[in-house]
Amino acid sequence: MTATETPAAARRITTAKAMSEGIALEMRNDPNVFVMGEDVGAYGGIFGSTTDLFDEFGSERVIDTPISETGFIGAGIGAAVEGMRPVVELMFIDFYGVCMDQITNHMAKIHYESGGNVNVPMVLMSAVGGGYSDAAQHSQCLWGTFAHLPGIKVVVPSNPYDAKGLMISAIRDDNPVLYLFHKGGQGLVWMEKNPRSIAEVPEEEFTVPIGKAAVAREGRDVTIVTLSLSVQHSLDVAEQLASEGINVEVVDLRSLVPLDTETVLASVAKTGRVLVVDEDYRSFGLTGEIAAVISEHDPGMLTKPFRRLAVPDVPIPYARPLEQGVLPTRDKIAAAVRELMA
Amino acid sequence: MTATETPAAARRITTAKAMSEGIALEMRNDPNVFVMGEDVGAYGGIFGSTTDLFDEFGSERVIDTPISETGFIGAGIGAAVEGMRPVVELMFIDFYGVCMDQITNHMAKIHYESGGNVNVPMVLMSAVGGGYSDAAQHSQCLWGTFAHLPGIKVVVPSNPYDAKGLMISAIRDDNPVLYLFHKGGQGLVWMEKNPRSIAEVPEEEFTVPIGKAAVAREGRDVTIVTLSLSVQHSLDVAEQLASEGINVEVVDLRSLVPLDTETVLASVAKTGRVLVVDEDYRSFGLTGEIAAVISEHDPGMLTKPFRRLAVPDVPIPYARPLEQGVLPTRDKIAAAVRELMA
Amino acid sequence: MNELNRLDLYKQMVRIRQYEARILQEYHADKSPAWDIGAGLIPGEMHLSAGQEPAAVGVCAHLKKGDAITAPHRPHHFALAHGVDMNAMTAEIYGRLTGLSHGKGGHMHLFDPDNHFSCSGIIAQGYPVACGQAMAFKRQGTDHVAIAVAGEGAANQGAFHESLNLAALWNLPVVFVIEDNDWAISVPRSHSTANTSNADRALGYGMPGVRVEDNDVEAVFEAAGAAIARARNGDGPSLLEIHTLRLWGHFEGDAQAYRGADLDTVNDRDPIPRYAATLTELGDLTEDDVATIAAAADAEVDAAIEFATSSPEPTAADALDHVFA
Amino acid sequence: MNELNRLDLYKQMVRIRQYEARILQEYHADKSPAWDIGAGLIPGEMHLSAGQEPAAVGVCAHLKKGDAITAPHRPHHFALAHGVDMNAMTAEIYGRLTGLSHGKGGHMHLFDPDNHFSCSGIIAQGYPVACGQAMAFKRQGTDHVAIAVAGEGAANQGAFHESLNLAALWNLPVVFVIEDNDWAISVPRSHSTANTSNADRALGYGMPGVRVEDNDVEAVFEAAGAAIARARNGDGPSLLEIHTLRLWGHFEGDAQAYRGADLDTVNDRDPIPRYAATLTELGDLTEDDVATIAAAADAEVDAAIEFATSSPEPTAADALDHVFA
Ligand SMILES: Cc1ncc(C[n+]2csc(CCOP(=O)(O)OP(=O)(O)O)c2C)c(N)n1
Ligand SMILES: Cc1ncc(C[n+]2csc(CCOP(=O)(O)OP(=O)(O)O)c2C)c(N)n1
Ligand SMILES: [Mg+2]
Ligand SMILES: [Mg+2]
Repeated sequence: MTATETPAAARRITTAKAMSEGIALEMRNDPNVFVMGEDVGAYGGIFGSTTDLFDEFGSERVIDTPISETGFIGAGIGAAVEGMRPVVELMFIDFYGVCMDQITNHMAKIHYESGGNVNVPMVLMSAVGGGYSDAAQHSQCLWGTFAHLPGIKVVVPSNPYDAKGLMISAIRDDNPVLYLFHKGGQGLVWMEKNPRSIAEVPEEEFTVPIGKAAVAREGRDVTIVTLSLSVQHSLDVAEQLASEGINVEVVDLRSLVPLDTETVLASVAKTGRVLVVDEDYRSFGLTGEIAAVISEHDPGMLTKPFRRLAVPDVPIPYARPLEQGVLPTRDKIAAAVRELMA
Repeated sequence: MTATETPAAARRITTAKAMSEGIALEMRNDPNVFVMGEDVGAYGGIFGSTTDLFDEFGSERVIDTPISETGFIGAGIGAAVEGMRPVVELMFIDFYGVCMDQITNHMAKIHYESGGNVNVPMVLMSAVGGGYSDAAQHSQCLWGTFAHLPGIKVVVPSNPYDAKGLMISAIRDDNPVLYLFHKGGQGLVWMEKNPRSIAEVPEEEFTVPIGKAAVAREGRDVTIVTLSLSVQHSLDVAEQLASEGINVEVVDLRSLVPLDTETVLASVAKTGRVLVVDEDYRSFGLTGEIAAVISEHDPGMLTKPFRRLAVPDVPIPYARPLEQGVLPTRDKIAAAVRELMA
Repeated sequence: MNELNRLDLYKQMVRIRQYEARILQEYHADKSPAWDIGAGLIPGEMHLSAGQEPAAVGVCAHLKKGDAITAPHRPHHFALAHGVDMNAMTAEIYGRLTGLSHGKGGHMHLFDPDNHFSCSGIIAQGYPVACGQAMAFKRQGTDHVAIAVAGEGAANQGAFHESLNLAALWNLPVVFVIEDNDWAISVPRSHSTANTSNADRALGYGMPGVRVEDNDVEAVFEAAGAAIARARNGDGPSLLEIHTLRLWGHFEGDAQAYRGADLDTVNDRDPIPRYAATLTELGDLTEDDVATIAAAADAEVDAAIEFATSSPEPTAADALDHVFA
Repeated sequence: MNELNRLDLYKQMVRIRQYEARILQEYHADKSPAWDIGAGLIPGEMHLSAGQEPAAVGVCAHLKKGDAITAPHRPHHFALAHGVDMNAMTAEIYGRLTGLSHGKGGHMHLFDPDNHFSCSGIIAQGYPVACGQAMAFKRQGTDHVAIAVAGEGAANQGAFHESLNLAALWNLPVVFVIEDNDWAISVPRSHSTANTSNADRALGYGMPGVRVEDNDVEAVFEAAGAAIARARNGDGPSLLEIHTLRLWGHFEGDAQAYRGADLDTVNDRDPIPRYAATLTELGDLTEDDVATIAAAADAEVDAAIEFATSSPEPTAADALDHVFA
């Protein structure tokens, strides 16, 4: 055997690196792509989403901004309207309140309000999630908030492969795409590491379609519908429960808008039992939407009452026992599945 | 019979007047109550919510603000923290995006973040809803957005009596209360009038409890769960369908946070058929929450699939046929009920 | 004065005024006896620009194809002065399929990508968008400029501040235009703004700021010319505050009871007869010209209304299109 | 200089520094070998104020019980200088039941209603809240003042602008303090701010603005005294920008690779040894005093850490309390 016939050692990278690699590929492909946000330059993004981009593309295409989210997200919109394809970072999704008007009344609505004549091909990426004691203003997921509002695609990768493929799809999409990445799933050296945050990812370009859920693990007893870091936790729990003879199917939504209701319904049709695991707030959000999708299709599909595990309707507290008390941890996921099986 | 024995002609007032009457009573009771917002002074509030207050209380207690929603809502919070009880108006709920951080990260969270040591006794009132061609940035309801976020009570009156009673309750509440009133239900002379927007309301103080739904009409065949102006429409439809032999129960939620799940479940237990009518966007909102409440209680309660009628996930369009096409009109409510009964 | 063509300025102002006057009439025509905001052929809010023509006309006289404008809730004068097609704009206001947005947008959401014109009903939020258009123009190596328009009330909104800082920091080809018509709905400038000239605020960003007093179209023309040339030459943004006049209510139906004595002199301050008098004095305009110009404008407006009212309406099903590209 | 007590200023600065130094040590102690943000007795983000003591100490020297402060994500120096109880604050940072918020808030959410002290992790959003506190003080007929603190990065946020306008318009007893430490995380002031002094921005609101250079506690004391007196006397708000120093990383764990040469001179610019030298020269301080003062501070800090670490932790069920009053 010659050396070239030996498969190269599989290349494993973190989710953070996968994101920035997706951006870099599109920046090389298309001069209209540029990156803008706080600390996206030399720093590489507080959560690593722009790692190495500044070195390759320089300050003209990887632009550090003032702390003016309304200003620079609005500027992203204006640039997109004129044919650029900006990738803009909002450092934490928790900060949406200082710039929500640009996001929801402009980024999301211009295409519709213009009767389809103006496109806003822009990616807004933002870090979500808790688990490291960053308290009430820096730990939220809030994807339910954005999925409720029309005009924005919302994608939420759970692993390095999807992170890269969804990023490339998002940049190429002619619509505004909100790309939400979980800090705890980035594979950062300075956070608790989940082995699923580092994985094999092809070096070349590839896309993951927006609007298509993935069955992350097949099973026949109970369906967990979930997304983002909770997919990693749910897979851990599924492995653990397999030894108890409980066969869990894990559906990774990957995208909330559009929502792949077919994959959800097919899984629930098979198992008859559903648990929605959501790190966002419990009420008026994702868990309810899944309940509606099922029960407007056929409430009789459910052989057991609908179950949801989400952040109870409280702000995220700081102290570890408090925060762990409200997050959908592996223990709580396992307990909820066991109850569904009882 | 003497004149005093003749019952006075029942006093009928508009929802707008009922709101401002509630505020006036509390302003007379409590010097800490004051009103602040754009055009709440001499103008009396764009939708009449502060009618006559300026004349009675003057510019020191009824304060016109600059167009600085973050500034003056934040100022309301600061004043509330120091023991005042501000009633602040955000002219249209659609403008939340320029001040959402103060609302959700401050007004809503300070009490919790302080471990219960700081109260924010403040009312934030805002106009919602469409139906008069005010297009995508001035016609939304968005109550689902706020109900999703912990720390704010959310009340939504549908008639003059509740408007006054909930206003007084909201001002007296030690928590932040978001008070959402539908423009089309205010009884304004310059909008399409629904006779239910003018009604008998006692002159004196009274309260309507926050967190308690009302069965606005009893029925046994089908439950309409709804709120705000859609209650008026649903009652109209219920009257119309009664002649077809369909007996509709209408549940007026009145408050989304806290949500009175008991009243909803009791009604659905009785009818087995539910239609949620919601002028907010369809997905990831109120309709889903009601589905979840029912199906986590017992999906078997539903003898027919869950039904929802809401704004499909599109921005509100301008032209009348387009807007009427997306709003939950009487015709669409009636059609949905008939289908549920088929 | 550079390239000044007084008659063109006058004609454009008259054209805009005749348009607004006609919309005023049509708006109310089928809302009698009482104003019902949702009724009639033109439903919804209606913010007309009568009295503010000097701002739009003086600024837009310096713009060329490819330059951008973001306008606020009161957009007609800038739209017309910037070359937005009157027919398509009118059809949009009437909610017709032939409208700029096929009836989806309405009068606060006029989008004409061909002329890089847009507007928004949210106060001051066009400012950041204009910065982004200017970023694109610069990156694309063009000499185009973006004009961001808002009222004096809007200058107290956070987006104003963030945009001025960004534009100055990044040396963007933007001109920020503030139309100071003394009122933000019922709130007078003195109750909204801590200082008397927003030109002073420009200094806080190291940016030139000019305030044009007296609603004088030629003064606007001159000041805007300098600011736009500066932006086009790559020398960065400026702020231009124009003291103008809200001749009518904030929106149609506004009784303006709050306005007090200010209302008594409003007609005396109308900039159009005043400019006509100036031009007549200069010998640039005769009484016949005045009539001819008005008639031409009326004819164009008539045609636009005719175009709009004879155009088909959208149907409910159309509402579901164009959420995503 | 009015009421100036140099030794008090020095002691307070040392007290804060010893506190921050100890938190730094404790924060990292159980996060080795590598920094894991969520691990250890003090988890989460940690923004320490070393180098910025002159700002807090110079300002707070003029405050009395009942005056309010809203601080940002970097709050410890202002909290301590304003009289927030060190034990309860430390217990909060350790997430204990005895903490200011029983562990719900954490280091960016210190609430001490008794001292009218609060903070927020969202940039510039304490500014409007301080305006509201000032409104209340005025309405209640007191002479209390509200101090709104934020960094130079925050001065480009919309809330800054809206607050300054409101405060000036309504003549509120607020002093806006900007701590200019040259950096907003990795972004230098030159890349965030179009002009060199935020004092200039104050002019745009008709408000006095002062910039204090060189991180000099006595200069801060003087300027703050004037601004606070002005507010207390009913003469309205002011802006005070203090050029200060971020001695350490933006948050702990920040390697500061972006900081370049600025980092080389950082220790030379430490305001505490510098002020010690000044006082020594003036004969106000001996070497013994330096040691005694440091020891007293250490003892207080030790006790606070001991109080915190020996306090009980909350349990999961506690998380559900205090959503509503
Ligand atoms: C963020 C926001 N706040 C409030 C409003 C409601 N509103 C519409 S126009 C207006 C007054 C605007 O005044 P100004 O900026 O001076 O413009 P003018 O109407 O005088 O042209 C207000 C308060 C809005 N559209 N957006
Ligand atoms: C609205 C908002 N945007 C961004 C952040 C993230 N962030 C936290 S601190 C910081 C830098 C603040 O810089 P500055 O105001 O100068 O204060 P310093 O940290 O230097 O004390 C940023 C960008 C935030 N907390 N809130
Ligand atoms: Mg105005
Ligand atoms: Mg700083």
